[in-house]
Amino acid sequence: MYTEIVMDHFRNPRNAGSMENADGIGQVGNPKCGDIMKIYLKIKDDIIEDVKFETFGCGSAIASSSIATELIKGKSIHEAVEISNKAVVEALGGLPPVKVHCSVLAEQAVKSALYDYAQKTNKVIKGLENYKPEDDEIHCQH
Amino acid sequence: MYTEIVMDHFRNPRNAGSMENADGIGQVGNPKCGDIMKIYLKIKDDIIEDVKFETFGCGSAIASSSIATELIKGKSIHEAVEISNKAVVEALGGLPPVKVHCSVLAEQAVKSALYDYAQKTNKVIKGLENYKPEDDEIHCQH
Amino acid sequence: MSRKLYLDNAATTRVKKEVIDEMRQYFGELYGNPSSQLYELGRKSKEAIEKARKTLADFLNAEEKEIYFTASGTESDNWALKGVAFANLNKGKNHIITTKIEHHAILHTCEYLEKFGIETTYLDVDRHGLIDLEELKASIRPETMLISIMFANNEIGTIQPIEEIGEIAKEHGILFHVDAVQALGSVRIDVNKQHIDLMSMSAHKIGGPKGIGGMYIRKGTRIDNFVHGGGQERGRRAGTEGVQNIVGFGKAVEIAARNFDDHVERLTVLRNRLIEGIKNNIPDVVLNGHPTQRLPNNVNFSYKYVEGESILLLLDMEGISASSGSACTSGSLDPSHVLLATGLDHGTAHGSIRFTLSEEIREEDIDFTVETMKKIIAKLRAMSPIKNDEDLKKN
Amino acid sequence: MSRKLYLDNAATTRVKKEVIDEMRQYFGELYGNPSSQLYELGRKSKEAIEKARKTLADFLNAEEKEIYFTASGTESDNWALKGVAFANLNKGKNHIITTKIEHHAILHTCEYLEKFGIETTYLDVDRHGLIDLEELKASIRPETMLISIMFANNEIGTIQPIEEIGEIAKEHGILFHVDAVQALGSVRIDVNKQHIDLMSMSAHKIGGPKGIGGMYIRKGTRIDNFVHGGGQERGRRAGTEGVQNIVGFGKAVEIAARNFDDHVERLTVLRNRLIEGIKNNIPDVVLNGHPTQRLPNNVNFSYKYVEGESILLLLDMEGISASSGSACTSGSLDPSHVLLATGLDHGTAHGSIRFTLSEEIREEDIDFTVETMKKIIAKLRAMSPIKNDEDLKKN
Ligand SMILES: Cc1ncc(COP(=O)(O)O)c(C=O)c1O
Ligand SMILES: Cc1ncc(COP(=O)(O)O)c(C=O)c1O
Repeated sequence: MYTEIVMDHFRNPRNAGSMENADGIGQVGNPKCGDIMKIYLKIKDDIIEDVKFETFGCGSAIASSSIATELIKGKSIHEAVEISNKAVVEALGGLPPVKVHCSVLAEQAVKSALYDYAQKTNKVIKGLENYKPEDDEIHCQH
Repeated sequence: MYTEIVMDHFRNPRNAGSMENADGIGQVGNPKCGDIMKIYLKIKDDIIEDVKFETFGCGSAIASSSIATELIKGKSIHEAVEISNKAVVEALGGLPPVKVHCSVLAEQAVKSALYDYAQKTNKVIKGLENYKPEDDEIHCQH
Repeated sequence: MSRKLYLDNAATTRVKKEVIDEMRQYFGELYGNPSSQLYELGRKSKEAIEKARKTLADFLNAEEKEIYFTASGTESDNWALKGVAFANLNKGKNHIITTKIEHHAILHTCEYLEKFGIETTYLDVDRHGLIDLEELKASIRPETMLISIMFANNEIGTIQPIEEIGEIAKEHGILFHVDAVQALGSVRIDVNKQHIDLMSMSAHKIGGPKGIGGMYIRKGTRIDNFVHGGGQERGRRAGTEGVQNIVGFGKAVEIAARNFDDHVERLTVLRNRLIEGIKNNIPDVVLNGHPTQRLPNNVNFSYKYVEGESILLLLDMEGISASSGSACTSGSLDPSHVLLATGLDHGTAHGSIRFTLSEEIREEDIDFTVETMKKIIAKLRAMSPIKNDEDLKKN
Repeated sequence: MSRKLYLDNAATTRVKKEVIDEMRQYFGELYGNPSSQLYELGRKSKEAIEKARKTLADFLNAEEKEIYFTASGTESDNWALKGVAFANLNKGKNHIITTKIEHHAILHTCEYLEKFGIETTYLDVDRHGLIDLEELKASIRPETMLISIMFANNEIGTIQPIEEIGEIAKEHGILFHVDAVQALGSVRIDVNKQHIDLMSMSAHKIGGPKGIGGMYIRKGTRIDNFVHGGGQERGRRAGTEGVQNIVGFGKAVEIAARNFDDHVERLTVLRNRLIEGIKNNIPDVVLNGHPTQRLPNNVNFSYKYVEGESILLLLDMEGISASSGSACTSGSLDPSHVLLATGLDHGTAHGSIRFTLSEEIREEDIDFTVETMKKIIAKLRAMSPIKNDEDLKKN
């Protein structure tokens, strides 16, 4: 059902946990849908120095969060905002169709954290000008 | 499906064949229904000295004919007319429900042959006064 | 009566050894529910089903997602008719066209559908069991939603011109269902070339296990589900899958595909030998079905002046298993509706025997069968009150 | 991860060795079609079916002619609902009463029947999954033709007061159908004492093969056939019988009948040990289903702040197979309709795991399961953004 990469990230999630004094925090999803992702960013000179995630969700939700943190760690915020859910799916070697929404959630969790950082620091991140956190809530596909 | 007695009479039918110069001949059934029985009687002093049958029909039709000829052979015509389909079924050790009509046919074939004898000889056989061969045709149960 | 000769392979077939071997582990170690995708045991079962599905799809030139597993050819027939009828309920489409010689799974379903306002036209067949394409065309109405015609008949083996029928259905935008239960493995089936939209199959007729059927549904076909419930078969046919049976079905089809040409050739030779043998050795017989457009394993004769059940019983004593009429109705007193539809009189129809061969049969078995039949028919005719065709036609 | 622990016996069970042994010859030598009564091979198959039928009848205190074989519990459920509904079509009876926690075989069939003008009332259940008999009585209408209530629930194991429900149905002259797929072999069933008119069963839940179901129909019950065709099952359910599967079903029931008391006692002890173990070792858990009126092998807990699929995947890595929600809907993203009906919030429902035990399980397996769950839940909770019930209730 899941690729080896998904299972590896699920078994040994990278960057799991919370972070004190994060520069940006984003949370998307809700318990009703069965998926919540929270991303913590530590940013210095527009570079993501550290990242943590907490996820309530299925195996692919955890794996998507884990790989997303790896994809953005060390990148600039401008690079990070470009990470799409497709990139997450590719990096995982694919996701079953019913689980693709997990990768969307991961993309949005990152954007949400970057948005939080932009708000707090009054920065403009290209690609986030029109971002509204509420829009991001994907509706439960039930 | 069939009892051992039925199978025995089917395998080795008694009194099968036709008869020249029979004193009474009866035929009942029709090809449409898949059953025809023809009984030939040789009668002397009201005693059935010899009997033959010809049957087109299933295993139980042949067995019913065979056992019916045994039941009446050597009997007087007054005894023979009393042979009911129940007697045939009993003598066979039973018949499957869908095959009971074969025993009815056997009873009627005997009656029909006796009637033919009575007609030819102007005799009255008690139990056959109101017998009309046509009535006897049991309708196909299809 | 040393060797047993099973000549009733249209009723059912011996499960092939390879099939049993393949099924075995799905009884034993691999017993997972294919719906349980989150552990290996469940996934293994699912994989096994999908492998079988692919085997069937490849054999029929279909796509995998067009193949569904059911519990029998009968269920597939029910699904096709009821599914299409109910999908069209109250939509002005309430007419089905079928034939007088279909299996009861079709005929009794059509009868049942009358209570839902569905009307059925039953096409006649000629002496050989073939429908008339002109009659088919003439019976099409604006309300016609479905044409359901069997590929090959189970009693007399006649093979219909399926591709031509499919073209007519397609031209008129009418769905075309084919009962291919007897044809599978013996006739080339290509659902695209033959314009088939729905097709019924059954494993136990081709060396597979009993109680498992197949259904082809062309993608995009509007058809209601027949069995509702869980999400099995992509949500189209509910009920925990008989995994081991599906595996067996797949294997049986794999073998059929592998041996197709050989099988047809070998059986055709045997069949013709039996037909010739009976014709040349027993007087007053009538071959039922088409002389050439017939299943490679089907031999059906009427033996005048005698009745079928007696023949079967005597055959059984000689170790030969055969059938009079269709298996499903043996035990019934009615003469076969198929034989009557070909124009046989009742009396003659009552004296019909079907032999259906398998690859286990050898030439000497055929000759033994002919010899045995010769004796049996002579014995029964000697005690029959019917001596000629005039007697036969009475009533 | 040496030993594999299969704790998903409500999804399906390992086929018992005795069952496989009994089935074997019906694949091999005894492959006759039970409809072929005129030769021995056919009669042997028929006898085997009738033997199985008697075993089921005896176990349920029913008569043999009240037992029918189908392809699955799902087919039996479909037959019961559609058969009764269609038998009453246009007769002023168009109402069914069932519950919110039935299997999808019932719920989706009721939904489908809407297009035929059938209305269904879905009874609520309480926190423990029990229906309210007063609500049942209040929902009866003059048009009510059928009450369909499951004996025991497949997810949470709750056992309904079937006898009382049967009495209510009887008093009102309404047919009573019971889905006993999960109850068979674990709860005493007496169709007369419990006033059951129709009942669904499935072999693969009790150590029998997959793809074979059973149906009890009280004699005299007005119900349409569901699968039309040949004369099998006394003309009530068409399709060549899966003889080998029926034989296996019969054997599984024979074993269940023989071991009944032992089985229930042994499993109840194990079940309680697992329930206590989880309660005492893992914080923030909720037992789903009834504390005592529950299947002897069912343990269902919600583990707050974590999600079920992740738990299952981690369990699988430790060699433990279990289920979140019902097998049929795993793979779906919806939380279980059963858990929601008992009043759980969505978030908590998402974190539910069902363990269903078998006789293969030993006490140390239970303890291993508790230990494993303790570690898994701790690991997942450590990376969960939900920390308390307030978080859980958002949205
Ligand atoms: C309560 C209940 N009813 C019906 C079914 C369906 O039975 P089957 O798996 O034989 O289709 C199941 C099993 O999934 C069940 O648990
Ligand atoms: C032409 C035809 N259709 C349908 C069926 C029914 O298939 P099954 O035996 O799988 O129910 C049969 C076999 O009896 C058949 O010969």
